[in-house]
Amino acid sequence: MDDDIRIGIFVCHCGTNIGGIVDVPAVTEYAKSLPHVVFTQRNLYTCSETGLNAIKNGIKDNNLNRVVVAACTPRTHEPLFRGICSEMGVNPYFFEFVNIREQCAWVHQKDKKKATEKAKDLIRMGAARAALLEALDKYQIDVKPSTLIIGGGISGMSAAQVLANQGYETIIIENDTELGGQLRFHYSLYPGELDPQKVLSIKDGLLKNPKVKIYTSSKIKNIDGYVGNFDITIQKGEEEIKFTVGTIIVATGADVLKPVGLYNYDGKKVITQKELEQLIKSGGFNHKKIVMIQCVGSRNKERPYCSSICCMTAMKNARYIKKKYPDSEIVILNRDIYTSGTYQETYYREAREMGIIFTRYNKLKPPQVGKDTVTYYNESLKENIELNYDLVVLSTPLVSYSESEELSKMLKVPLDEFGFFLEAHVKLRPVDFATDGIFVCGTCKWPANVPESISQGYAAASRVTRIISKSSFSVEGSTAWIDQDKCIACEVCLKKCSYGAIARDEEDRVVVRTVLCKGCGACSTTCPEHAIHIRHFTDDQIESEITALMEGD
Amino acid sequence: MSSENTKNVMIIGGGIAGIQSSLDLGDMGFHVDLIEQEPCIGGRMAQLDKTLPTNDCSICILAPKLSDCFRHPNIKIHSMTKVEGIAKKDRGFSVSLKRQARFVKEDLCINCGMCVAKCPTKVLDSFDMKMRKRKAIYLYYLQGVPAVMAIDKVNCLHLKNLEKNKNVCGLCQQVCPKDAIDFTEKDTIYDLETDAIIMANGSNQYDPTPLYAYGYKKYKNVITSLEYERMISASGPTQGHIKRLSDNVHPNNIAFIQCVGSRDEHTNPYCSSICCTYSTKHAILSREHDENLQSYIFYIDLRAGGKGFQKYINRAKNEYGVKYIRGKVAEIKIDEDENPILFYEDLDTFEVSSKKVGLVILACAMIPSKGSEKLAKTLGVELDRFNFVKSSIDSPVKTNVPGIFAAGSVLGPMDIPHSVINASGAAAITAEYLSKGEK
Amino acid sequence: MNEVITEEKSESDTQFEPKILGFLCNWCSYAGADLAGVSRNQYPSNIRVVRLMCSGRVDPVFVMDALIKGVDGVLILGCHFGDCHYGDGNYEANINYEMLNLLLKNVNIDNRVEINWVSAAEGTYFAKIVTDFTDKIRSLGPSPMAKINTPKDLLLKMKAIKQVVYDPRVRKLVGRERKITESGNVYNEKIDKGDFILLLKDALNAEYIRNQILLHLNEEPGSVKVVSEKMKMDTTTIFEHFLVLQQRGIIDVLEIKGFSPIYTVI
Amino acid sequence: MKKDLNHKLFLGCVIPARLPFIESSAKKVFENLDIGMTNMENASCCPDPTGIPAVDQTTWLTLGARNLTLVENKKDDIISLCSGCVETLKMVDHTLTEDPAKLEEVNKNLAKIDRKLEGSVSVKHAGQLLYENLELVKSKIVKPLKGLKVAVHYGCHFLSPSEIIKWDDPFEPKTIDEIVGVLGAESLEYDSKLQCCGNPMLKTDKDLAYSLLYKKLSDMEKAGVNCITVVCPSCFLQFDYQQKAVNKKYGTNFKFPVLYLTELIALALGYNDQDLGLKLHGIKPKKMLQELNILSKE
Amino acid sequence: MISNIQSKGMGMTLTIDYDFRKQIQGFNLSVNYCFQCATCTGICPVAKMTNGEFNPRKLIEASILGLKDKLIELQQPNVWYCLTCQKCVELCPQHVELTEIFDVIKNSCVKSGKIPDAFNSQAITVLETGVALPFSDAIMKRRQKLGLDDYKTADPKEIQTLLKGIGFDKLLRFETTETNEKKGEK
Repeated sequence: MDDDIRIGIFVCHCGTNIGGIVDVPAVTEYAKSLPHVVFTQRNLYTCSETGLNAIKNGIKDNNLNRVVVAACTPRTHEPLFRGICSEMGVNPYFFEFVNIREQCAWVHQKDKKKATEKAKDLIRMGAARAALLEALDKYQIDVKPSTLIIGGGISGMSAAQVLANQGYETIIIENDTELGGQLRFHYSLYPGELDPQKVLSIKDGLLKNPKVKIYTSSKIKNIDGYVGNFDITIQKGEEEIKFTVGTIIVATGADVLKPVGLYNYDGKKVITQKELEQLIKSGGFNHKKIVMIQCVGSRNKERPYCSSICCMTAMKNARYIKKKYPDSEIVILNRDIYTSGTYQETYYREAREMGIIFTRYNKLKPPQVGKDTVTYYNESLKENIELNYDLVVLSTPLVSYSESEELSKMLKVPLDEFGFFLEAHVKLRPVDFATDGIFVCGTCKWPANVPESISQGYAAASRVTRIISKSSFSVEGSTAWIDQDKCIACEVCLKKCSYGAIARDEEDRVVVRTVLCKGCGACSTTCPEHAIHIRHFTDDQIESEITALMEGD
Repeated sequence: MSSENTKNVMIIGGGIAGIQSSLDLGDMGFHVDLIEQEPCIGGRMAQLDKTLPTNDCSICILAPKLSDCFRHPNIKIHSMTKVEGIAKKDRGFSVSLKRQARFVKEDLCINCGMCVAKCPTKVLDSFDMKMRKRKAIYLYYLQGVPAVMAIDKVNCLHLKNLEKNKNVCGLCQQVCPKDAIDFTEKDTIYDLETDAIIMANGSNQYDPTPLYAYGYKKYKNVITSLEYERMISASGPTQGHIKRLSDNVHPNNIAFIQCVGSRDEHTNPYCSSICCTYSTKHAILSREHDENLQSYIFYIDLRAGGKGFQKYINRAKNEYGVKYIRGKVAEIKIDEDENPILFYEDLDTFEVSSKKVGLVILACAMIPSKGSEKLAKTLGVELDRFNFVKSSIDSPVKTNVPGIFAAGSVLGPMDIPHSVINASGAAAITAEYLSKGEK
Repeated sequence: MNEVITEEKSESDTQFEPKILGFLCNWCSYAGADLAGVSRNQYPSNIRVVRLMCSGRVDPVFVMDALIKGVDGVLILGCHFGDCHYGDGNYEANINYEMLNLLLKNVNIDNRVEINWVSAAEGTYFAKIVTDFTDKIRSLGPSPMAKINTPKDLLLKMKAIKQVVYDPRVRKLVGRERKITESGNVYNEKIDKGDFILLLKDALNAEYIRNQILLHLNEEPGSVKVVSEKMKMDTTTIFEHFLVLQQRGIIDVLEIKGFSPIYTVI
Repeated sequence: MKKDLNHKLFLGCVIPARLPFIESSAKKVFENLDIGMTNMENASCCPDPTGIPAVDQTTWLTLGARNLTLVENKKDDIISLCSGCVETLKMVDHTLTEDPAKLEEVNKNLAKIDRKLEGSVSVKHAGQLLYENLELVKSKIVKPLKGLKVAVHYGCHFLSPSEIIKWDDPFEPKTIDEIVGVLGAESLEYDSKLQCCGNPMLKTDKDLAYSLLYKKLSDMEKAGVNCITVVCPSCFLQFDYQQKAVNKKYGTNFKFPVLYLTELIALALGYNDQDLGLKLHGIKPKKMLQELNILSKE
Repeated sequence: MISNIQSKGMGMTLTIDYDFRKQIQGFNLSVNYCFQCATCTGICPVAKMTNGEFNPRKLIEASILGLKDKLIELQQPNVWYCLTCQKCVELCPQHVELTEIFDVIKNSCVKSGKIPDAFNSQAITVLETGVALPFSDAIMKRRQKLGLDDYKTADPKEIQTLLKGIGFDKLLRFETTETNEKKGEK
């Protein structure tokens, strides 16, 4: 297409919606007078088949290379008109939308004259911008149909299972000697007293599956690249292994807090729920008077969060003991009982029915664990009560692994203040990172129980499949690019980008990884050297609208 | 698998869960039929003002997903449609659907609203919890998708009289610039072949009327949390102004009562999971509407296990002056100005006291949606004792029927993140199920 | 203030119609504006909207450009904090606005630029914001920049400000400092910027003076004394800035007239 | 209800031995409606659900069970004018049918007096029986109680525990109000309508019993009633005889006549104060009823 | 009134009496279901009148923990203040049968000689006459006036055999004089 600019402007009546307020004929007439405008037309409904054909013919007959439609909001109809343009061989980014319905006719119904004036201004601005538009292409990158799953706990394994069964190459890396994660330490799972081995059995499926590669006792050494092509280096013992994957799932799990220095914790007479489980598992349990303390090291200043699984765990163990030794006396000291959900509340009621005592202590006057008695301030009576015990069990929260820090740096994804991984959006993108191609599931994100961890694993798998089920990954055309002649590599923009789209390349230049860029423009706005340009929203294009605005009357 | 996938998945319910499953599967290349009984998709989330714990505007984050769904080449939205029956095929199912007549041609309507302006019949708007009137021809909600009108035949003058062979009104038809109104349209029943099904037909709010001690419906200033949600929504019936329904006066203090119809053997024994935090949200937003407004939240156990929830509650206490009172309100009475008076024991002070407030919000339990028992029966899906879809710990989104999966609050009370998570989860499991035997 | 407006409204046909420029982000405020349309919320027709993907794209240079060209008011609208489609573009917009606001105070134009947050659900609120802003600008009267004969020194000052917001040093400062001062995350906790603002103030003030000096010297080489008189400031302050500019190698001594050196821009 | 059962009237202690006029009004009403009703002889104390189980639950169960043995189940049902008796008998019946072990234990004791309880017995409050025959009552009204503004006091044991009593709603009761309405009188809402009259508290703390009663009386006054209707002799005693005590303690001047439900009905059916012995009441209703022309002035 | 009882034994450290707890559970298991939501206290007319000095919720918590001293010896809260109006039972979201549980506590009070006079004398009348209110001659006359046929109540002997068989009489105090001394002890 030759580079002299030929703009066609189509003004929509939208029945009387626009036509009833804005003097469309006058506006169309005015549009003719604008620079580069070679063709104007008004349609009853530009979005109707007739309207669309009118645009096609307009383009054909006047070989237009810029199309401006003045009608409703681009938020609903832009894709439609862009489609028509590319159909006619006009680059979709040569299309400009002017909103004279939602933001003109409909909101200035009382003053037709002014509404018409405004419509003219808006079209003038649109035309000016159209003249400066550049042709852009949706950027395509090849995607390796494979996934690296960091962490072989239940969440990671669930993700792996789904992906591998669909025939995608799946690599699991686990720094422990075997798969299974925390689940290995449980003797049963609430609410059904289900055997963890049954859940862990998916492991066998993975070991057999030819699509799955498992590296145990291994660590991530380095991660580079971007969605579709991540270059991974891992360390297994002495040897270094390198490979490339299309996507990454972070499933490194969480640790149970060791309550060192709390409530005379000694690992013998005063132990954690996790230790109790192992004690029961090993058959070494024989106690009669058990006192459990909830919220040990959580919901306090240091860790102002509820670990959400401790209450159920405590109940599971208490119920097990009570069933096995009906004459045992179990008291669970708590601040609030967290049994949120359907079966959970029933589980709690049954536990009370069995005779397990739940009683509330005061956060400010925590229980005193003595040699063989626990004294606590009963919140429901406001009196001190003394309990004999031969075992105290502390319910401690899940806490993030310190290794997460290092990993988050390698992946360039954020952690929250407690060291848990921070997803792209708490609600609508719960297992995504802002960075394309990297996902997160399980307790490395936040404390979760087994079913939650599993569904998060599935969810991550789903998000991965979206990408690797296609041979290529296409990216929005309007992105940022850095003018290397101007760039002084001050890296201000690096911190600005929420998507890790700006980085240093092999020649140590600061560049935009177009694949990751979402074109928001935050980097450009603060680039000291004005070296960053935003395609489709360039400084010139925006300033041209301002200039055009002032050229009126 | 390639992006040209020949498999079909039917997703029942166009709430956030159904939408998420649709988008994921659509992107994987499956053809998705999204079944929604209302005129627009969006579900409960569309009714919400803000979402917690970030307090970001619900419709702002939902709307893009709505149009993604609408525009997606692999997703077909069947609005105003319900599942009637199902037959097992050797591979997959044949589902018979009933599409309720819309009387507006979806492909023609441009949502210009001229018909609404002319329509003479006003009807209580169920989307706005019946706190505002809409017309008999209406857009389900302003940002709704598909963005086309619908006529409810129960209230439309023309349609009502048509049966009596009288020809009245029909104004909408006269003013419609696109001739989109079609009074002759009939309910249609059609079959659809599909390889797998995801149940995402969501949940309802418990109706607290039987709890006489709280006087819902008897007292105008005792309302439910969903009603309040609409009230504080900028696009809601009061443009986001907090008003007492008795006298439209702005209250100075509000009480939020937890566990209404939940953790209660008389009604629903289970914990509804989301109330402690959404009431906290309500209290915070109330304070943002009016910095002098005092909120009280009455609770039994404070349950904030989700990400950032505990901090959210701490913020409510410290920055928004929300008062949390441990103790379940026993009964509510009113004074001559219809101010609710709450009777309770404050478990921190042991005061057996009464508190007069301007407005009471009942944090009502999440219960299975109306149709869900019938639907489950039709599909042969097993429900738990509370009539939520029964799932197991080790396969959280599977039902007892192979090829039928579930997502969102149809599985039990859950918040948006959990719905989205197991919606994506269900999508993955469905994809896995459909790929079996291929490789 | 309200009374003023109503008085103005009374003789509405002859009243001044300001030109107002609006920068709207695509995801919240533009959607809010659309909702205002769908719900037929009426508001004054003075505003002309430039749609951007994110309010974070609003470069202060654009705003200065518009003001110098004679726009009577500029309205920047983004998502509420926490709502930003891109995470925190609206924080960027806000900090840039604050910088701009500080500078414009020097010429009493600050009240012609406003930033605000509108969600996709706030059609009515959008209409209200636009109405209020339009009335405010109307009550302020036409922008001095819009007049045919804009006062020369004002024009120079405005150009100086445009150069300040264009200046790499300032942009670096604004660009860097925020991340440092910001403790916020997606859970949108408030960010305490107090100290940073003080820091910024000084920097901006200095650069503002220096850029004025440059513009004066651009017109004609001059001595510290002459420039100080033009700028109605004491010679010692001006002299310090001359030195800084000289160190930066932007200006240098052209000649010595009598005892005072005459500087010029290199 | 099972039509074929013969009604055995369980009088209990308070009514026959303290408030015979209630008994007579009830019998007149049943007669007038010709609902067959015979006294249940050889009955002991029900026993009082507020007093005896507090001392010893087994005794309460056993003695209650003995009373149940006095009727033939499936042929008779027990009607009582006393909410306390109804509650006791229903609860004993319920407990023993639910819990065979307890039944066995009870029967072991009953054996000592050659009695045995087998099978469940139907127990019903007279108020319930009359509500079920409301149409019949309506048809017999000769003297609508126009102008009578009634404070209905349901009392606790008439409603609760609802899961065993299985009658009216404990927080939204309506049956008695409906009866009152049918009689042509008006039932007025008042704040503490569902609160206990305080009678059982007399045993523990008189002052508290009075303050409970005081609360109710002042709420009734606020509502502007001119009489009180009850369905339980204990409540009757509390309202009719303790009003003076309350006046004495609080310096108030309450003078609300108290009419037992059957007395109210009897009036509507045309009986006069002589027939009903209204002068035996603590607070005499006669004057008030005459002013309203419900009783003719002689 | 109750306040002076309240003041006793504050600030001491209590211990759980598991046997007493079992005893209560034995009579009525529903005590276990309580999760201390305080609905009972909120609806209790006596709690309202005494601003919580009588507090059904505390009674249940104490029962769960089997705090015998508190319930029986100190009687705080004083269980005898329950009206048995059952409002709490109606509302309790966990179906705790408070009134019956309180009866169990009262029974234990009686067993340890702590029976209020009014209850004691009522019980004695029932034991001796079979009814709570014996017929006086005056009443007989009134009944005749009202045309009521005389009404035959149970044979007292039969009732005594029955109740003594259960050991009801053992629980009662027949000389009211020693009452006060008994209170003094313990």
